[in-house]
Amino acid sequence: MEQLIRISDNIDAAEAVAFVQSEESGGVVTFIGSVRNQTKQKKVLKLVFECYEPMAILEMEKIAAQMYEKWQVKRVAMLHVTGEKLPGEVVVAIAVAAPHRGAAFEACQYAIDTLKETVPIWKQEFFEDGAVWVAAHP
Amino acid sequence: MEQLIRISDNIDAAEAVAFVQSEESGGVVTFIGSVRNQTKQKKVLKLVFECYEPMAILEMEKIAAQMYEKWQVKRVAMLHVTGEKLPGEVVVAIAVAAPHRGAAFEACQYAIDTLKETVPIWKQEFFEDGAVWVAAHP
Amino acid sequence: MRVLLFGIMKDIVAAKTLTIEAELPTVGDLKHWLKQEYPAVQDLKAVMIAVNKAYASDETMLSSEDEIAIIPPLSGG
Amino acid sequence: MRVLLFGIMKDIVAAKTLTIEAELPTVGDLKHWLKQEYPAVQDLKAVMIAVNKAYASDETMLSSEDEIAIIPPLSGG
Repeated sequence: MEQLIRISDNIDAAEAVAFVQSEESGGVVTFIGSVRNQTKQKKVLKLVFECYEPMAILEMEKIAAQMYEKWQVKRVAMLHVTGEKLPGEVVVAIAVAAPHRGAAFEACQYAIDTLKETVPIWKQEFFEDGAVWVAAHP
Repeated sequence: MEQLIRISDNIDAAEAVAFVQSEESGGVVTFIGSVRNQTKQKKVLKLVFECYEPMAILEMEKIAAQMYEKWQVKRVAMLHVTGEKLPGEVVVAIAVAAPHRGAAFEACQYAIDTLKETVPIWKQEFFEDGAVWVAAHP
Repeated sequence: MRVLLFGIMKDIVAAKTLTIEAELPTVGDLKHWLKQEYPAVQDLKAVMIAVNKAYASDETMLSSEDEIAIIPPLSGG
Repeated sequence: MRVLLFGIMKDIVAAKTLTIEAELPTVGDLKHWLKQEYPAVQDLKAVMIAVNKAYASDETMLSSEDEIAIIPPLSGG
């Protein structure tokens, strides 16, 4: 399996798509997450992402390995930002190429669901009246 | 719902993604299909797509309406090529933005599955020793 | 009655459109006629008829003003 | 023992790393100690400990050579 896994200040979803596209595989499924301009009706000014980078990379590699195991995925690109992001900016891009498109859809959804559960990245949401670490409290 | 539905000689998957991205919706799921360089071990030289365009557009609009009904999709882009395409070239791009990412994944998969079943488009595969209309015979 | 042809149907008929003189009141009659006149149609996985840009059932009545198209098995995407 | 802090844990401790003098043989002991010293940790949805860049169970033994990190609830993606 070919994989591109990276955490950086800026990511380009087109790079993720281009990495997994090939003449051998006909279908690519992509998930692109970006900053929403509001949360529960409250205007969001920006997000600040922080990560435990060496462990985050290892956890992303585990996800890619599981995608290969379970869905025979051929190529995966998983990009995540760190640092400050404004509404509309891309924060995560996952692109998957697999021999069957059903497998590509399942594997891509598994990747984003699992990334949110296991990859050590945190985001702080900034509102006009303060900031909160997302999902920190029940 | 905002929708971009088009059949043309060249399509750009990035245009589909850009159309559905907005500051209101956090997640975009995309399916990009491209020409494979082989079918059952046989080298593919090119594909030629033909379509019954006015009906194809109506059928694609029906799919978009169903996505809106079933998954509360907010924005959809559905682009398909016509004419001659070489291995590696993009032939279909479907991008979906929905309030929940599970809905976006389901709606995008529904769209490509249904497009293949109902939209009047045909492709002819050209090999070194001849050409066939794909899926014409049992 | 004039019908539009696409994909493999253009190869079978060796034309882009087909003008039919026979009296074919319904979609089912048109399908039956096609299979008689062009036996290669029987080898196709399926053949559908679109009337005015929508799939039509065998019972649908045909009129000379309708836009009629023969839809061989699809392979888009 | 020195532990790395991230996200809300940096705010709670008001530092990026924490040096602990207490004897804490296991991950479970470290979690218990954290909740005693920093009651705000009890209000978090969950707190996990990573040892050498992998999630560790409460029974995992800690040594001074380990890279230890406190992992508050995640919110990537």
